[in-house]
Amino acid sequence: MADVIADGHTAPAGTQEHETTTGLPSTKLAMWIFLASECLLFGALITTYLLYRGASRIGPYPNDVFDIPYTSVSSFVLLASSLTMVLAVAAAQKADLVRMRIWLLVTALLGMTFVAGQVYEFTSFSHEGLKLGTNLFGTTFYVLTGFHGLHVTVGIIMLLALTSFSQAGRLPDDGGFSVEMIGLYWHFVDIVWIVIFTVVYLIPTGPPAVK
Amino acid sequence: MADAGHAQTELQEIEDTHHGAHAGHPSVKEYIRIGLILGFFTCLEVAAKYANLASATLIVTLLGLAAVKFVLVVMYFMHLKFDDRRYARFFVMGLSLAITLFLIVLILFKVFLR
Amino acid sequence: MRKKVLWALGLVALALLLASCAPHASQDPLKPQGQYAQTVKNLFVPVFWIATVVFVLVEGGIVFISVKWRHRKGRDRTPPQTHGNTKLEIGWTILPALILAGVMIPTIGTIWDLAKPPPANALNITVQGHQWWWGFVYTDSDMKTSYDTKGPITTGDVMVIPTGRTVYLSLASEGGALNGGVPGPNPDFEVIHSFWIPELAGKQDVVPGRTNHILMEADHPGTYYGQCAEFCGLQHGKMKVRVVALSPADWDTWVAHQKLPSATPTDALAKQGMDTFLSPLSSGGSCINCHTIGGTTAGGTAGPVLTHFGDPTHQCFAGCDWETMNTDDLKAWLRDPEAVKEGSKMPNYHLTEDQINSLVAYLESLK
Amino acid sequence: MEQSTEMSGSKGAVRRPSATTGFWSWFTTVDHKKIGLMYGASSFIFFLIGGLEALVIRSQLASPDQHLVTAAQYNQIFTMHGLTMIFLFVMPMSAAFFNYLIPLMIGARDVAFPRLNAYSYWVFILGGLFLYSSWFLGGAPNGGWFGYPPNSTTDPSIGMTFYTLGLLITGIASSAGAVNLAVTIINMRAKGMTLFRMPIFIWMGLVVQFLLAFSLPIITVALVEMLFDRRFGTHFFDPTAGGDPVLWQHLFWLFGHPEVYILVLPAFGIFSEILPVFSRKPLFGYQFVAFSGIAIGFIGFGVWAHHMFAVGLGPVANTAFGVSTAIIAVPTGVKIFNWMATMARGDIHFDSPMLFAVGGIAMFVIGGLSGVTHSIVPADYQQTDTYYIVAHFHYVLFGGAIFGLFAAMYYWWPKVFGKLLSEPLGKIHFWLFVLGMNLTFGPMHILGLQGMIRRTYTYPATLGLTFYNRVASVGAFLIAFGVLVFIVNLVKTARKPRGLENEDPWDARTLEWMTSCPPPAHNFDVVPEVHALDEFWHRKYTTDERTGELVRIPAGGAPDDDPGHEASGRHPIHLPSPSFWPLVAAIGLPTIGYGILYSWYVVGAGAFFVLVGFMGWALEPSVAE
Ligand code: HEA
Ligand code: HEA
Ligand code: HEC
Ligand code: CUA
Ligand SMILES: [Cu+2]
Repeated sequence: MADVIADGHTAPAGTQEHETTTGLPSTKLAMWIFLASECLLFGALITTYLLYRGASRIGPYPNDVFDIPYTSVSSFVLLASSLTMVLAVAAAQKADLVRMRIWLLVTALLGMTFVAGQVYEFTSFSHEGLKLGTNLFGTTFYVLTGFHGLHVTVGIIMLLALTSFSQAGRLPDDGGFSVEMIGLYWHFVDIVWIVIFTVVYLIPTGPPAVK
Repeated sequence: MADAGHAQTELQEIEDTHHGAHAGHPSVKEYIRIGLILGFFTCLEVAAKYANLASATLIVTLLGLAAVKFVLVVMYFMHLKFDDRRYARFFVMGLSLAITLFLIVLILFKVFLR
Repeated sequence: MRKKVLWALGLVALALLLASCAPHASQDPLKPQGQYAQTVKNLFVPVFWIATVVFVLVEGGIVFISVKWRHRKGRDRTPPQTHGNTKLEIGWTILPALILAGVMIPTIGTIWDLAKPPPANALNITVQGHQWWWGFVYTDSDMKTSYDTKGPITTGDVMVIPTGRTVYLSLASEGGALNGGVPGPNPDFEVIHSFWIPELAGKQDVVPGRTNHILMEADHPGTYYGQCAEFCGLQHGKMKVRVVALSPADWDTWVAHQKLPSATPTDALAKQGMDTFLSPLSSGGSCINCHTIGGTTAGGTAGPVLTHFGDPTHQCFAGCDWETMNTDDLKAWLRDPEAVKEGSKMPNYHLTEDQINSLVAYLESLK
Repeated sequence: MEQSTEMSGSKGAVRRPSATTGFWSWFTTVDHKKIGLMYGASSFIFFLIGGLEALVIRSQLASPDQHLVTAAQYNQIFTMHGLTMIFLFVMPMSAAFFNYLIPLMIGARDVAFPRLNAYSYWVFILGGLFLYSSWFLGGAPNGGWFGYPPNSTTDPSIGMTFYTLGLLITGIASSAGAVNLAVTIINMRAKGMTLFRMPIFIWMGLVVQFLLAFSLPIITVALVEMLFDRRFGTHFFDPTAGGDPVLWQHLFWLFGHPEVYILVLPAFGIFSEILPVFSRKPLFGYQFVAFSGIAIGFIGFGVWAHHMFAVGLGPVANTAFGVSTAIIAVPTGVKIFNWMATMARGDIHFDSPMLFAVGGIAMFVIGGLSGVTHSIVPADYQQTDTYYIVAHFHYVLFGGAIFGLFAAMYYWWPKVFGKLLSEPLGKIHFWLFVLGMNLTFGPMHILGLQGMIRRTYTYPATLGLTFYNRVASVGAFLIAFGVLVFIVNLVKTARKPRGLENEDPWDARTLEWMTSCPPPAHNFDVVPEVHALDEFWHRKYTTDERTGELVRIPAGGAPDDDPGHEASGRHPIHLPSPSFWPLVAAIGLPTIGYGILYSWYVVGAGAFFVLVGFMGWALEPSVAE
């Protein structure tokens, strides 16, 4: 690209880690705005679930299929992954690359455990007769938790990519910033699960509405 | 439009390059402590589920616990407590908009009267 | 007894014939023919004029400013560099707010007026939206028929009401009432419609799974046109409806007649038509799968009720061309519903001309 | 970028594109100006297509009982007309101007994320083509632009599946663009460009990006739910299983109403730029105008159910939403009055941009006032779903948004292409538009009040609707004629040699005019430092202390034109380098779309494209060595 000789007191476009108007790195700002907008995405999905809580006309109903201890364990796993993620960030900030990679991998592994658990849960529900199209519960449950699972999966891919890029030495500033950004995303996915776990699994649905 | 002046100073703060940035991140120990608290609250949630509470009490307890967990993760793990306040402002804008709008929607469906 | 009814019906027919001489059919919300539509107009017209005044002032202002301060050749002027004037600006924030507050007060009043429960003597009718025709079920206890299971009086395409009496419409799209109150999924009317008789009341949507209500009243006997207003698929544009308002006396006669089962034809051709109607067709299927004719074995519910198809109030049918209901149109409909109303849910049975003639004779005998 | 040495080696199998000129460079460009141009050109073509669809509508309705098109075709045409005009014309055309102008007006070299910007464009255009491919693959969407279920979930043709997927794809484009442009405005301003020195166009840009960021996720969910209902047998909107179709309406209009301000606020920004320039006066009450824009954005989230007055939400909800809807007229009125005050006592030059701006305001007011009559809830029981509504939204959309966008084209054409559009043709175009739109959409008020429902493929002769329908159809062809005049203008101008006598043809006020026309790739040789609102103007003019008269500062005498001050360090400017990864990642999305329609293998292929695209992107430094 042409190098233009001129005043250069403004940062080159696109390299937002340099001086910005607000002093905030653009990527981080973008990430927070993105997460703010994700609130509305999951808000709409959760609203749909709440609206149709107890509105299924035929079973299986939540109480027929939920295995709360099992899902509690999954929730612990995801929560733990948030902790390991933040440890990765801390390591990255201390430029401790080895620890950082280890924690990133552990986070990804915990994430995979969670997703695997979800896949297992879905199959066992499906064996119990709850399919996507069975009733409103199946419809809203699978789409809400599936959307969340998709987010976790995307996060896992990013974590794995990040680890391997770091291994290959292809991350700027030792990757500290990228780790922090992906961390933000990962924690967000975790807090969404906190809400889902409570709203979907723990709060009782009561008997199906008699219609 | 009455508090335009106030809103302006609020907005003007977006200009400010030098405030509230990076006031020391929590230590690893602190992270682990938060992690343990989160785990503990999750145990509480599950326990509450099996504690035969009245439905309304249970719902309030569970929502309360979830909110605490939510805030802890956002504040500590996502650093909002230590980071620049402007990030928090954008996030809260989205979050509160989501909560308000969808509460209204649910109210319009009379979900809370069922 | 029967003779008397027929007599009265003849009179009604005459009256309707005269009424139909009116120059235009109209479905004009600004020509209200009943108190509820009038209420809305009374609200809209003043607001419209307020808007017009604002319009004239603002547009006039824009034109005036554009002309007065336009640049003219050879006159180089440096305009005053005013940056604003807080007092003025607060003024034109508050003024519109005041105007709007003034407008909203009667608006809110009217919203609540129209949401009031119906008067005790109101006539209850359940309106059913189907793709793409309307069904009406008279649900009051004194509106039961005298035949078969003594179900409620039911009509298709035309809703008959008495003048001077509030009608309380319940809008259903789930077909509960027709199936004896049991909500049964009926795929035929599972989409949203909107019931609208502009000259009698504003519209309300007919939403599956919900029941909305409309208060309606007609001051004078006559025919009032309407259309489905919410897009509901292919033939939304031709999902029309009409309301026939009868004077109280005519209304009583009409009700008495509707309670009776369909007339059994005496004419040979019509008898043959009845046979065709009630028995399976050579091409498979049968009219009775979809249509009900009271007092016969025809009890289908997927199409309009035909019990009193020949009744003079029933001037229009689903497939007819807007206004008329003549024998030729009816024949064209039976020959190929698709050709008349693309996508119509009534199949083409490739009837022979003989079958069509006899069916028409039969249908027209169903006074 | 220390790491770049290490990274830019021969990593990867494919060489990084480097050309910035020539045909193929358009596929890899990350230059916000080129991307803006591509947005502009693509969306203008969609405008012609959407307009042709409108002409078919008007031809069909020119007389009662016509059979030019069948009911089935008509339903596809009006749905695609609405979708095209809104999602494929006004939104991307606004994006075109935002892309091109935001960096120039705030004194930046590019947007915050240039490759994300390219990605947005490619996703948008591929999404648009995806939507249009439905015509050849079994039928276009036919359920209306707000696609109410259950009609649209049970419709047997494939069209509404294309609708959900197509809007999901273009929605991704807009979301990415929204985050990008918001961050650009917040973070990439030149030195001294405080928030309250930003041009109103930038303010409106900021508000629009937030409206997009917060409303698009909602329709995304709605569309996913509808897609699942149509394709995977779920029951979100299926009343037979207990689902409630009204949920769709809430989700759609929670997006849909902010959307209409997404469509019109760019035009408001444009008006606010053009009026001061051609009145030779500063914008009257800059702060009020900025804040009213923010207020419109906020209130705009609280009025959605005014599209649902006839759904039966009950008197409480109808009262609340009627009132909130009326309130929104207040900040809008503030803008109108401030614009009028800007012009008042000015020295108004009616060049084409100004004509379109003033005409647009005048037309918008009509639409706004009819909007207020919809907020009179009981009156709306009569009006809703009639041509009265069609009249309302064409006045605000055509009068507001379209006039604004055409004003912008006339105004910034010399900036972008270094040539002025023909003034006489511009004036003919303007008057054809004014005349045409009033003939077209004016009578629709009357038609609606006479009881003509919208979305009807024909109407009976007996209802007395023929005359005004015919007038409307004539008007539509006048508009078309105006569009043709504009196209002639484009062709004639394209033939002219490049070069302006004066690089500041309108005596403008804002930063984008402080660089050459067209601007160089790096936008500014010297990024100006900003000291005031209307910085450029203040560098050209000063007020005489004694008389209060404006005095032109002799060339070169601008207060800040001190080379030693601004152009201190002479460093090379690194511009972001071209990249084809955004295109690769973008191709994945319509591929996934087709896959959902036809085969899971194709979904896999699409996902692969997305993955490869983003991996390549992540590994590639934004500035090549
Ligand atoms: C650019 C897009 C745009 C804009 C800006 C607006 C602006 C407004 N709209 Fe409109 N609207 C649409 C696009 C837009 N609309 C579309 C596309 C639809 C139909 C969707 C569909 O069904 O397909 C629609 C439908 C629609 C409805 C639903 C109608 C129905 O279907 O039943 C309503 C109801 O309240 C409404 C109201 C308003 C109001 C109150 C405003 C206000 O913002 C207007 C404010 C402006 C003014 C009032 C003028 C200037 C003010 C003054 C000069 C001050 C003085 C004024 C007073 C004192 C009153 N609109
Ligand atoms: C920005 C938005 C926008 C714009 C600009 C327009 C522009 C126009 N609209 Fe549109 N319209 C909508 C948005 C818009 N519309 C929406 C959202 C709907 C609702 C859809 C729904 O119900 O779902 C609608 C619905 C709608 C209807 C109602 C249909 C119905 O309910 O049955 C009608 C009817 O007349 C109509 C007419 C027109 C006309 C005549 C124009 C004209 O102004 C068009 C002018 C443009 C041209 C005439 C193009 C010129 C082209 C040429 C000159 C050809 C040159 C060609 C080549 C060189 C290849 N529109
Ligand atoms: C599959 C169902 C079905 C069958 C079978 C059927 N119809 Fe219909 N019929 C309909 C429907 C649906 C309509 C309304 C069509 C519309 O308006 O779009 C209708 C309308 C009519 C009408 C107009 C009635 C009115 O009041 O609007 C007549 C008359 C009619 N059918 C006669 C017949 C005859 C005669 C037969 C047998 C040869 C028959 N139908 C068989 C479904 C059916
Ligand atoms: Cu039924 Cu439109
Ligand atoms: Cu709206």
